[in-house]
Amino acid sequence: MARRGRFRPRRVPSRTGDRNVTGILVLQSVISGLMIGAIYGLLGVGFSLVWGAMKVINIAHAAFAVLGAYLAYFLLKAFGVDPVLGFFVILPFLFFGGMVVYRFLIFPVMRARDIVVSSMVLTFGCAIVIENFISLIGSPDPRVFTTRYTGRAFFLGPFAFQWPQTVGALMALAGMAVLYVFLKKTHTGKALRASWQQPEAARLYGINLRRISMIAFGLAVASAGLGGIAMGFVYSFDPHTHNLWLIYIFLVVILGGVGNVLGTALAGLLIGLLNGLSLAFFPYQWVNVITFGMLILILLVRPAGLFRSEV
Amino acid sequence: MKPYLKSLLFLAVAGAFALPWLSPPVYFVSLLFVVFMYVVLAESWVLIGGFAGYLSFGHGAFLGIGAYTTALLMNHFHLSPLYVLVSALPAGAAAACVAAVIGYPALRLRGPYFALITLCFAFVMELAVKNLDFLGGPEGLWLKAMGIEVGLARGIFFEVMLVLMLVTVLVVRRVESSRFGAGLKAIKEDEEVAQTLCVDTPRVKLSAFILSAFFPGVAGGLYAYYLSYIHPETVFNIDISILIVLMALFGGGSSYVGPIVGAISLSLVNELLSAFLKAEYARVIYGLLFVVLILYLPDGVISFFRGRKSGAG
Amino acid sequence: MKGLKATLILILTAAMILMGSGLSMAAKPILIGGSLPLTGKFAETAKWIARGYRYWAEEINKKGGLLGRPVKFIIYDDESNATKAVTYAEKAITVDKVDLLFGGYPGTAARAVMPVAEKYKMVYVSMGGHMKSFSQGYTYSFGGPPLMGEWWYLGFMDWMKTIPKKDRPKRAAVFTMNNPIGASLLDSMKTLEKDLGIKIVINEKYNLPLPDATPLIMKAKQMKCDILFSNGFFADGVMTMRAAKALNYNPKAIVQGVGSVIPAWTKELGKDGDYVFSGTALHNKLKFPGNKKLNEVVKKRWGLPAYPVYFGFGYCWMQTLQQGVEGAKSLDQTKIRDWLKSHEVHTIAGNFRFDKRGLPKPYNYLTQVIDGRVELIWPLSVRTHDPVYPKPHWK
Amino acid sequence: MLRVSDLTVFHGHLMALQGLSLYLEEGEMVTVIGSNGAGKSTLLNTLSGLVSPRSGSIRFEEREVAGMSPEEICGLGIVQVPEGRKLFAGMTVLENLEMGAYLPGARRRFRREVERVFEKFPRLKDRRHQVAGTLSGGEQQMLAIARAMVALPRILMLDEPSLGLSPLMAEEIYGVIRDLNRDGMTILLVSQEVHVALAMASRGYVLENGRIVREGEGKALLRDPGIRSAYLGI
Repeated sequence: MARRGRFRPRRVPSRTGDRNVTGILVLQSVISGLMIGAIYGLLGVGFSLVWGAMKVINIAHAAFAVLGAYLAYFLLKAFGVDPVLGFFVILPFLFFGGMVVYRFLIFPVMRARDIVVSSMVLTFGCAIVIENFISLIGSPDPRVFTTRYTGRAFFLGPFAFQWPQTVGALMALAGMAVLYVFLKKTHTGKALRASWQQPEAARLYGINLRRISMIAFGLAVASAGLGGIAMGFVYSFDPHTHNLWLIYIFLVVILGGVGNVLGTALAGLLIGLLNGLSLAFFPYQWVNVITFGMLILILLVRPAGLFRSEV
Repeated sequence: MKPYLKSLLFLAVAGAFALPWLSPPVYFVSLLFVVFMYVVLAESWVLIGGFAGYLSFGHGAFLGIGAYTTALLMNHFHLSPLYVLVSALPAGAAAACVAAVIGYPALRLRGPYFALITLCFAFVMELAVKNLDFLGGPEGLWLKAMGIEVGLARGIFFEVMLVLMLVTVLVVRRVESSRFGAGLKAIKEDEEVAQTLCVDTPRVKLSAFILSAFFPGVAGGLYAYYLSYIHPETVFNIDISILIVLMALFGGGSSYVGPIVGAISLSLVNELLSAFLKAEYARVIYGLLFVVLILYLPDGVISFFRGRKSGAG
Repeated sequence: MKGLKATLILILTAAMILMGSGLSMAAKPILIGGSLPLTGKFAETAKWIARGYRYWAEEINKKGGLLGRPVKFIIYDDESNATKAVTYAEKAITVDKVDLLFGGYPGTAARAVMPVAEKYKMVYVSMGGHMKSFSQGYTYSFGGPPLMGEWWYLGFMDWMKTIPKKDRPKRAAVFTMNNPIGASLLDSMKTLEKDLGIKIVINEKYNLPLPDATPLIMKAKQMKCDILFSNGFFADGVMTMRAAKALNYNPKAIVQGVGSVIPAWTKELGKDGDYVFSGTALHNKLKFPGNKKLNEVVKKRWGLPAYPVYFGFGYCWMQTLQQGVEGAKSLDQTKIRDWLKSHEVHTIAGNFRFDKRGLPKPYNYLTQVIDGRVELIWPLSVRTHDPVYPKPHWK
Repeated sequence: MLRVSDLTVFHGHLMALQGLSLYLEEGEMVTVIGSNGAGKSTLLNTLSGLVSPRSGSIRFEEREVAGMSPEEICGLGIVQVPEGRKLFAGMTVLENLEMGAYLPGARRRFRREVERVFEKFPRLKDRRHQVAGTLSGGEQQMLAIARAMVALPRILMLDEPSLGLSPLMAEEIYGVIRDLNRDGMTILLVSQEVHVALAMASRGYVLENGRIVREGEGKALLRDPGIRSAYLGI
């Protein structure tokens, strides 16, 4: 009890008599930190895509993620569909939903003097609507995914890999890989990159910016849904949760360089790593302070994010 | 300004000053106290966020710093609560000092990076205060209750907040038309060009940032007494920071009128919606309001009054 | 800019008139007002409290009302925001001129409203959450029953004393959320070392949201802690449980703070949520009159097997207030207060006598989740199920 | 082949082109010269559909193209090499070419076309996996032209192709343009380099403040004393 509230460096307990204990603990923290970081990365990639391609800051991105998690939850509860499979069911809904949102809400705002600012206010409104819509249709109760593999883990040496986290991280990695391949290898993906590097030239060669942006937005929403499901494997969620996720998304994206998919993914991992390391070395109550403090330092040293903003 | 408008405005201000003494339900006094506080916050924010284009997402933290400074001063020196009127000034000064420390390095960052660093700053402040027991830690701080009747106390603080609001508005208005303001706007347009035009950009930005932290600090001092119990989750809440930005942008962030319109209209609309609709419906409509506003007036409410058509760029 | 100011002033005046007049019409029923976090972070708890309030009103109106007058609730949504909670409390008091103020949730909002209630001299029966707010010298605030962090584990500690020393856990891992409720839960941990001889090996606080529970559990496992205190809410509690299961960490007992008493715990976690100990200040299986009927009502309306704890809290606070009013035979707040401080009230949570601070004698029940149901374990007189101890290993 | 008549274009409240008329026959190389701000780029952007005209008509082989989207116009074969090249700087040479052949028609013939283009610009072939932003100025201009070539142009419009290039490099680019014309490509060349442009082109138009002030055969315009004094400083 004496320790309550006082800041003291953590001592390695002598009773256990095993020096490796802390080493394992550090690595364990880093492993699970990295897995969670991968999910932040995926959430960030979609956000980054929209920001880079159309200068829209989509505050509702995390709300779409929560929506995805809820849809998957509904499928799981009502039909016993595993959330991983459930994603493929809801993917078209999210994709087309995103396209509709772009066409009727985002596109008309493109005429604003300051798209960044106007889109922020607009999507903030969207986020509130989505949050309370979920709350109305469902209820504000917190939810978690419960599948056959929740609360199970496999061990590699002394390190535990919780299945839900692992599945979430794998989903995130797969999602990021798909997005990366889409942008780098497919015709439409290349057109998307072209249109955000040189919108005018892109139009000259027949690229329809509105259609391309619509697809990009649909993809971003779909990836948010996937990220939301992955988050649902790690954290419980309620309609309000998106506020919190958004802050992490914001961090990851800016750290990784806006529009830089690879950078965003790496930044996600980095934040996971920072989190894991500080969990291992400092009192838990200081973890977030230290993570955010380190981010401030990183930003001050590298004022334009860690990675070059390229596409 | 047309003369009849001028007199109308004068009447409104005079009416506001008289309000607490016409024995209205105290709720109105309290509600307007909070609304005025938001006007102060959004108005100060415009100095750096609107004029200079540096979107600060951590401005709520200065409110918290002010609130905690006052609470600590009052509790430590056992001052009579009426001294809060004096102690609010150190609160503003404390916020300004923190702004100087944070702003010096942070203002080297541009665009989203500045937004992020201020967001992180607000976050760290909330968590750090929660973790430090000498600041009350997770328990928060209680302020000694006023020895006077509630209505009277609310009335006094209302008047002070009203004065603070007027001062803030006048200062921001003055800045807008000054050389200083022109420098800020030049920075927003193009910082490199501003530099070549002999604007000492680092100094101008920092001064604006410090000034924009001072008023929220003072407001925080008053706010602490309004609540009489403060907690990091209440006064350092990141939602306040975001609400400030939205209020300013909702009204239109590039002039001193925007935040007044934004803060007042958003607060009152929210209040009205909650009064007449079921909770979630009220929130849904509140959200739709932002969507519809931006669809029809992409540049904020004041663009409607100015009749300015957007899309020139 | 020109027409703007005039428009603004118009809107302002219109808003004032609307807000002022719209809601304070009929004076006949007894008005009970205040705010609850119906949206936002704490929405899920508040929803059940509001249902408890409304059901109480329904019941009493059927019986002919309070002091012969029907009762009516005015519940504002404070959006889980303490500032709004304060404004709405004042709105209820000064605009709606409510006859009675109802209690709110959660910790920080209730803490901010308590001074308001005191200033306006309105009796305020709420959960409080922690001793600190009851030691500020407020005379109109009551915890009837309170949800006191400091008392939360009283039942557990008492029961643990009945376990032979050799069977008791030896080493405790304590993880506590860093907020008012966490801090007051932590307060009660003193008893562990002093009275029970359980050594606290790990004592960590964390800020919500908990980023990751894996390292916590890993550490507890490696340091061979055989009892785990997870002093948190639902979200972090779930993560901790899941990590404990995944890492196959098998302490003799897991004690969870506030999260495990809400319905979502058993509903969402299923089997994984079993055997967790916690406390409560009221329970749907207590023998005090009224509980049975409430359970039936909740079963019929919302299809739950028994009433959720926050439904009970809402109902119970109103019971306390009702008895105060009926005892004082008046709506005079000071009379109600004085009556409550000098008489015993009878509620679904038990019979209370309030002390100077507005609190009953320290008490709390020990609960354990067994087969997806929250069962009462201690005191023996209310036991509904034998405790499962030590906790069976994870399957 | 292309007949522009009475074209009027506004930028906001400013009139950028007024009552402009010109025509282009198949296989011709026509140049539009004029000083900075005369409206040359506006003209090309209007023809490309980026800017829509207030009034007037643009007929391409008996079809009205004024008011069509850039996508449709590009599909018809009116292709522009924009001023300042506007390459997709973060993408490789090959990807830039793929984007030139974005539309389905061009895409189907991409393989064959890209071989032809590489034959013409062997240097691009060597660097096809290099990121466009890292090419030299001359190579970038070649890539810009190549990117337009794979879009299957029937009229190739070039906006200041020699901008920012060394004289030697500029000469090489003009050589390429002459070759293209000789192979039968219809070319509309917009340039401030009046001498070179007029010498190359079969016909020329002089644009001043949004109006055509003179037109005629390239050689004839070169000899025109007014033009000589205004644009050639002689």
